Amino acid sequence: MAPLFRPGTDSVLRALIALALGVPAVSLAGLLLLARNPLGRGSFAPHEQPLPFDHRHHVGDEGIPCGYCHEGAWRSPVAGVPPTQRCLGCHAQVWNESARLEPVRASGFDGTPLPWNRVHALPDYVWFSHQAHVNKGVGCVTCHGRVDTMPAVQQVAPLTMGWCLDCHRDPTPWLRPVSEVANLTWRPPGDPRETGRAVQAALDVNPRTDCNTCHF
Amino acid sequence: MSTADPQVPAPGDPLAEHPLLEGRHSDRAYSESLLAYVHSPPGRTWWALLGFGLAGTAVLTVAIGVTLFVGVGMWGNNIPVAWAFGITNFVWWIGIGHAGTLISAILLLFQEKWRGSINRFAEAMTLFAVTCAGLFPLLHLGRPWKFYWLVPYPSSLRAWPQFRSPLTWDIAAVGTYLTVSLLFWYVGLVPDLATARDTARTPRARFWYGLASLGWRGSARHWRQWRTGYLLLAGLATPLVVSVHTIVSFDFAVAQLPGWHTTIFPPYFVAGAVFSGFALVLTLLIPARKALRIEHVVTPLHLDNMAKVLMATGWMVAYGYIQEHFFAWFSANPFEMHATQAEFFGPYAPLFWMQVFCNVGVPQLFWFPRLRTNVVVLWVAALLINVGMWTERFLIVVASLSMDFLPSSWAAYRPTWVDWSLLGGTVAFFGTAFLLFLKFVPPVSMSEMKELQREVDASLQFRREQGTRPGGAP
Amino acid sequence: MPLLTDPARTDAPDAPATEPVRAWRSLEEWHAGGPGPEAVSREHPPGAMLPPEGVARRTFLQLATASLAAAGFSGCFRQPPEKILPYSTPPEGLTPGVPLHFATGLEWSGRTVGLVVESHEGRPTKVEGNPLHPASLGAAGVFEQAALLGLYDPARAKTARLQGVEAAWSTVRDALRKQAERQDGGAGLRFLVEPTGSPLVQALYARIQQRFPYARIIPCGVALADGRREGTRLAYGRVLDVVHDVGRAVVVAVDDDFLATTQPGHLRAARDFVSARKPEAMNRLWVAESTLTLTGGFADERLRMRPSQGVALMLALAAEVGGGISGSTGANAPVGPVPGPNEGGAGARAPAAPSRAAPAEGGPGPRVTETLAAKLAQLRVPATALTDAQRAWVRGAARDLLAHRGQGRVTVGPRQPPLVHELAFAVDEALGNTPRLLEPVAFPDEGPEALNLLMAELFDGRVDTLIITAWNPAWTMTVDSNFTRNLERAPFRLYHGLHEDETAARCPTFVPATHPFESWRDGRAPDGTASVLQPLIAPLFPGAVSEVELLSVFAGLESQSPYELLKSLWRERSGAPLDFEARWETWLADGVIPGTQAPPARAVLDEAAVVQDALEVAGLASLRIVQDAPDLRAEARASHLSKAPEGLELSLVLDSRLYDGRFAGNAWLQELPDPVTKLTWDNAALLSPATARALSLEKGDVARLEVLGQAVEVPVLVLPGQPDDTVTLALGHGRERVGPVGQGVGVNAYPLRSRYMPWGGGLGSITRTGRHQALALTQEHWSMEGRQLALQLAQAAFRAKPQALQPLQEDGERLYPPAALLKSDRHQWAMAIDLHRCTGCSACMVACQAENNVPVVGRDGVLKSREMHWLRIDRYFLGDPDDPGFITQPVACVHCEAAPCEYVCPVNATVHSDEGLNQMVYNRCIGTRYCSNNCPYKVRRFNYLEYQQREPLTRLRQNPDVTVRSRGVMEKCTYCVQRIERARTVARSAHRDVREGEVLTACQQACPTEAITFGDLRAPESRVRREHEDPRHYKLLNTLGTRPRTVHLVRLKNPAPKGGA
Amino acid sequence: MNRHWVLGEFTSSDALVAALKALRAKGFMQLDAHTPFPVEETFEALGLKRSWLPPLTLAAGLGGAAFAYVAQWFTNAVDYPLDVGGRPLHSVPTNLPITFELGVLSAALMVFGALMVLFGFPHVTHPVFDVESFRSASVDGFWASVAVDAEDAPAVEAALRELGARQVSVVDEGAR
Repeated sequence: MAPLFRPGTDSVLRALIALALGVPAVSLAGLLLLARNPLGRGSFAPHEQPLPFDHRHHVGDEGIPCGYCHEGAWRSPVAGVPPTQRCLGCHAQVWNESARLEPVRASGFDGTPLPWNRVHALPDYVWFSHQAHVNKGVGCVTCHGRVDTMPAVQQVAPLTMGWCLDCHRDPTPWLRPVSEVANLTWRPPGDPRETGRAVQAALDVNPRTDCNTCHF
Repeated sequence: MSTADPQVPAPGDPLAEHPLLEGRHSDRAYSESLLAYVHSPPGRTWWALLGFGLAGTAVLTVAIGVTLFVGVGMWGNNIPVAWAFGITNFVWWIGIGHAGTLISAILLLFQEKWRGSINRFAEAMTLFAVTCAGLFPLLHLGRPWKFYWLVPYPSSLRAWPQFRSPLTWDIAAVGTYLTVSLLFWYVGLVPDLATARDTARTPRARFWYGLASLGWRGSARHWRQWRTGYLLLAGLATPLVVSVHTIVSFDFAVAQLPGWHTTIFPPYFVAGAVFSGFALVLTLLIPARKALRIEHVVTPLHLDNMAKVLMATGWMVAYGYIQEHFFAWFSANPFEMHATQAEFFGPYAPLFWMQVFCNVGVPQLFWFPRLRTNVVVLWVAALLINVGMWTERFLIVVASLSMDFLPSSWAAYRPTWVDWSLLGGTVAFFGTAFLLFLKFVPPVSMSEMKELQREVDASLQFRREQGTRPGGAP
Repeated sequence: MPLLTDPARTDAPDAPATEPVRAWRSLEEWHAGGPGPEAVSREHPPGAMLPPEGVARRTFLQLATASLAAAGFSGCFRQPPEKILPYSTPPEGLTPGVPLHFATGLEWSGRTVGLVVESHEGRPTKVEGNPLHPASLGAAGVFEQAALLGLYDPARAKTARLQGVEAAWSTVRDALRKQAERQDGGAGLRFLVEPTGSPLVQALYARIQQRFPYARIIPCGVALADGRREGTRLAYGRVLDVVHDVGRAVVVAVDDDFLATTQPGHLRAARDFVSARKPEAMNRLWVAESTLTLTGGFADERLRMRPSQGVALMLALAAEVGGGISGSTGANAPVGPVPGPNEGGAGARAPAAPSRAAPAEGGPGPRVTETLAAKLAQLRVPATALTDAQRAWVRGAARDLLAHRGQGRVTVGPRQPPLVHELAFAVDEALGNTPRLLEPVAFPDEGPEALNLLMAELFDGRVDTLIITAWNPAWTMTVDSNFTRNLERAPFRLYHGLHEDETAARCPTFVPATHPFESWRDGRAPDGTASVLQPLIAPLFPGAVSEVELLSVFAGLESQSPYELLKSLWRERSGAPLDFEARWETWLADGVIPGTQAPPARAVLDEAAVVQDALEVAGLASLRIVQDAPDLRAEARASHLSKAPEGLELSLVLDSRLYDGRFAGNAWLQELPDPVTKLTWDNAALLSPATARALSLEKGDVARLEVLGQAVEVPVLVLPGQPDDTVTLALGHGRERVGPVGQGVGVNAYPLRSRYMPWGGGLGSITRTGRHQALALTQEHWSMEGRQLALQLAQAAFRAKPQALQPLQEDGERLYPPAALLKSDRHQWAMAIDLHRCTGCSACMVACQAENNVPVVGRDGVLKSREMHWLRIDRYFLGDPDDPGFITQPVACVHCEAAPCEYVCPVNATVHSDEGLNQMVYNRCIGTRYCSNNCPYKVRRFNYLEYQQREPLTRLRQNPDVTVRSRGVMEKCTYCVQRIERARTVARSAHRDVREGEVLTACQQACPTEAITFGDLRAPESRVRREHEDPRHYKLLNTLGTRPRTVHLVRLKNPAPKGGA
Repeated sequence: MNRHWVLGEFTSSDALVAALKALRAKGFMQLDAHTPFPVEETFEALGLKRSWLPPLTLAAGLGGAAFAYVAQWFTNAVDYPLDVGGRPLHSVPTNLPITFELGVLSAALMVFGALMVLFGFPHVTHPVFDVESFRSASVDGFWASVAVDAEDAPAVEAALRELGARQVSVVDEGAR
């Protein structure tokens, strides 16, 4: 008589069972990993901007300090993007003919804002204050990376809640004297923790990990 | 094999008036009679019922869609009554599930022979009921697509669930309950699927039952492991079934709301669960045994026993009611006392008295043996009890919430069409699943029937020898 | 610092001030379809405009079909691409992300309340009181705060019309210029305006009158039917303003709800009154009122009276007081009519002949007192006019007034006829409680009679040009004035309004008005103090024109911008000092122009007239109430027009939320529960339980009210404390052209209003229609069920046994280790709510709504009891259901230290902070709603549906510091944690700690009576700590062991000693 | 040399048991029985040893429970301690329900998994299914099977026949 099942059916069945168990497990693991790496986070991806503004040139070569354009960081929750007039402050004299700067001049004259693309975007339910961090010895470079080496700015930090918590739970390795906050190349002399502790004591830095610190 | 006529009972036979099995049947007879429905094409009524079921299920899907896409605001819930139909249905369905596990697991441990004829029904019921129940906790969330936050997984938020909350316990309890019930049911089913395979009339049937039975060949080695495993599962399911409704009751008992905050809840909920479960088993079994022509294995004895269980658990529930309200008064806590008073005379009083009638009054019928085996009475009573138990849960959830501590925030609750559709829809879905079960799965465990027959034969044999021995029983 | 200048023009004088205009270019361009929504949605801290999870949610909707879980994951990794739009030229003094505060103000019914408005990158987001302004003292009422929503109302009128065809403002202006070039001296030119205190507008009127001697400027508005105004004329010979100084030892209010939001200056009145009501030394409030009001709830001795009984009551009071004064002079020999047998105290204490007066200390010279008192003492009230209870109340009040000569005040509501006011002044004068009278602040100061004249002129076609700047006269005019029909007879009629409302529909020429926050103006507080009202933002709709601009065309001053006009006006007013610019800046910054209070009016009571009038009325066989009559001589004429109400009596009132209907399009106010009835979105005919029983009407039954052939059908609400046989109905509802929000909500009561009965009178009939309508009440249950929730004690009782509250103050036993919170070195935030100071005015509710982006749920939402107010005001009735007292109790999250909501949340979405805050983390919440179930205070609110409005315009208003909650998320009071964190950031960046008073919660800030206190419980000096230790404090539901951080302080009452004097 | 199964069907369990005993006596070791329902006697007849399931299950149960408890303690008390309603960070009672449930769950999964492994399931292609008449094994046939090398098959057949098998057939594993 004809056998009930062709030989090899067992192997097929077992393979199917293995898949049924394996696929969900693997895909879940995949998602967890994705959430943790730049691919999912969209960091390390240079952002196109309406005009080719190059931090390498302005910060690196010209040595313009962060605070010159992003002064808000010291006295406001938002660091802010400089108003067009500030660009024109220099570019009225230098490169005032350049075609690349046409949008800037246009904006300067008819008062329309330049539509920059946001690079570091936190969700709207997160309250982040530059003021609070900058004045407590957290350097720009700590979160924004070596902007002076970036042709187009890209996000280097994951900006995940876990990442925030790491520092809020133990800030010492990341602290620096307020004077060095805007210094992109500053390195702590010796053990970063030592410096950190000193700064922490001096500035009375004690970050909180309560939800309301960032969410309300 | 004994050839004597078992219809002539030996004196002192406990199975005398209602035999466990009616008539003496050969093993093959059992296989054929119990598989007859599975192997023959379904009748008109089956299709008609299935039609109804599917229609209802369609309504269910619509209601679910609305809930998910427009929002849980499509339900009637409000503040203060933030839980209503959703949780009521959840508790009700979960409770119903309990009968299955109780019958199959606990009665197995107690070596109650009569379980064999009904445990498969009951377990199937458990599965479908728990599935329906599982729907509601998900749907009632404000943001169901975030349900996975209830599970501890290493997220980039570094945030974890909060394990002091009974809701996290629920997830574990219901999940476990569903899984274990499924395994228990399937393990018990495999040998019978093999029988179905081997008696199948079409190659297609043979193929699918072949797959489902995983290659069961009745080997003694397997039987031995199978039996141990089955017992182990029963052993696990028994405390599980108690724990599940206990935990469900914690949802309420842990909160400090008057009408929720009471220690009687765990036992009272478990009893209530079994109560409603048996009621539903009866509701389904009574028509099913006729339709499937399996009265020879599901005998008046089974009905009689179940009626007794109903009465017993009914009394436990009654005790729960008394306790609840007695302590409300005894505590002299103004809030508790007001809650009780509101239940007796408040806006929901009619429901309360109806519940008392269904859950405490109706079971008293079963003091009379005649009524215990009268299928009509039994069936109607079971229906009433189902309704009564749903009402009980509704009152616990809604009535308590609608009047709590600050009178300023008291408000009534009105269900919307979505609420009703979800309730009706799950019932329809349950019915559909049950119809499919009847059609495709051996409704009664054949291997157990055969085993049981063998034991019955043996005991009769033994008794007859005693009876014939001189100086034996007069 | 330099502030906004005229938004419409960039050629305004001082250059830096023009910046905000440019700043707002982006928005205007956005209106023109330029790059906009981003411009407003970014450029400030995150958490502003997009809903939290908004993205995740939409992604979810797309992917849900595929799989829920997948959708859950997606959306949370990447943020959607966003734009940053920096200023082209930064406005001076503005740092993006740091809000600015501008002093301005708001005027209605001729009085101005000084305000401070918070502005984020040029968007006004929150209205607060101006501590320097006498009418505000830092508080802001519901109308002032909700006006902000009106600014961003998408239903606002956008374009002008000229004779029915859409036209630019410039076109209309040219047409008006032609009008202005008329040579007839303005014979046919009429202005229908609202009385205003604005010196600038008044100057423009004067200028117009100069140019057109025959033109007339006629006042219009519901509030004109003001008995007090006429009263002053009768009593003092000319119209005067009366300042509500109720901060007295004894206050007798006759039908005067001086705490009501509808009364100009109520903020100051509330503060004055409550300040004079210290728990240790309390004043006493006597209220006789024709419906249950906030003032009545506050009363120590409350009396129900029908509106028409005001006269009788006041006559009796006058007689009593008069008798008391002259009686105390030890005279004998009663003169005048002998009191009837069944006349109560009025006759009991016989009046004395004029004789030497006992010099009442603090009072005026003996002459007035003595003779006046004697004359008053002769007054008589027919026995039938008052019940025994009412007579008793009168005797008591009189006794109290006499006992506190010079420290009392008798005040009467504007809805009472002039005579009552007249008598009240007399009584006050007699007692030496000199009323505070000012030369009128508002202009025009004519009464409604001017309108009657205008109607006649219109009818005869003598008006060719009618310029309407008053709010919606077609809606507010009495039916019998036939305004709408007469209006048609004016060939050129222009309406200048904020909306295309009922009047605009009847005016072919229409000019959209700017919102007060969009235009330059000035105004005067009730006490005359002037302030400059500066705009916060350029007109959102470029077509809008300010009243000043419009009038300046007729004044021939259109060459100057309102800003210039205003500045030059004040330059000359201030005598053009050298340092004017500096002063100007200070005035703008302070919001007050010092030294501009109106001087007290030199006015002498015309005793003879008063007594004459009084005797005339008292002499009449039966009392007839004549309202809105220029003088009593008109009574005879009036009397047969309005029959003396026997049987049911109708009483029309201004709505506590919609005023005369101008706020009907304001969702905040529509959903704000009436402080007394807790009714939202609707108006209802209020009946006393007895009357309702008699008419067999129940809550929600629709009844048909008929007066003089006019009828309205309105649902009934049974209100304990309502006088019997009196039907109270609020005006302002049922608007027909008001935009989506208020369209057809409620019932229009204006048809029942007539010239001679502006506030009602005899009610023709009330019949049941058999229909039923559900009423959107936020509080269905009115009794405390004997629970100790909102506590009120008699002062004496409390004094006798202050420790009586002990059991309500201690925390229950606890199995868990004691929370170490209070021992920690962190701030420990806490709140105290003093029921003794809470009037229930609901300003805190609106403040909370504005500050925290709290959505409205609409009428259906309230009917499903899903309202979202974080802060609610519970209202319980005490005592006899027919004549109860009531108490208001603000309840928000009390931030329990052992919070029941927290341990039931499965996802840690609500947990405790180290500073004692019960934190609600929206973005973590999955919406199980278990927390709400377990919250004994039921203060948690759930977003059952997507309640947040997402139109760009409404988004502009939202507070960028507070997350906008999406569907499916729980929310509740956060103690304004965003303000705490702002303050902390500033303080910590300056390397110091947050100081006492640096953090004010929105509700605390808005409260006119400072009933709400917030601060650090650990700071030894903090006020909140003092209140937490006050013997009057108690913890709501403390037996549950929740350890609330918000405590309530019991309200004390000071009832008059029972029995003899 | 591939192995053969000699299958013999008996009409009753008693007959089967007897046959098995006999066969064992004859020294056939690789015996098995196939019955429609568990027949205790066959177990002894085949001399089956105690099952390993119970200890396995116990271990799994305890393991699951332990994991559950540790997970709760770690997440709520160690990794992100939060003040939740002033309750203790680590409280035993609140952790018990989940501990218990996960214990049961893992035990149950272990039982099922172990059964599948012990049975070698799914195994739908077992040679015995080639015998058409073997279908009765799940209905009312009581079968004995002897696994032997090819050359011994005839002997076994004979043995079964004389023990009263209703029918006997031989399956060759390598047949397919």
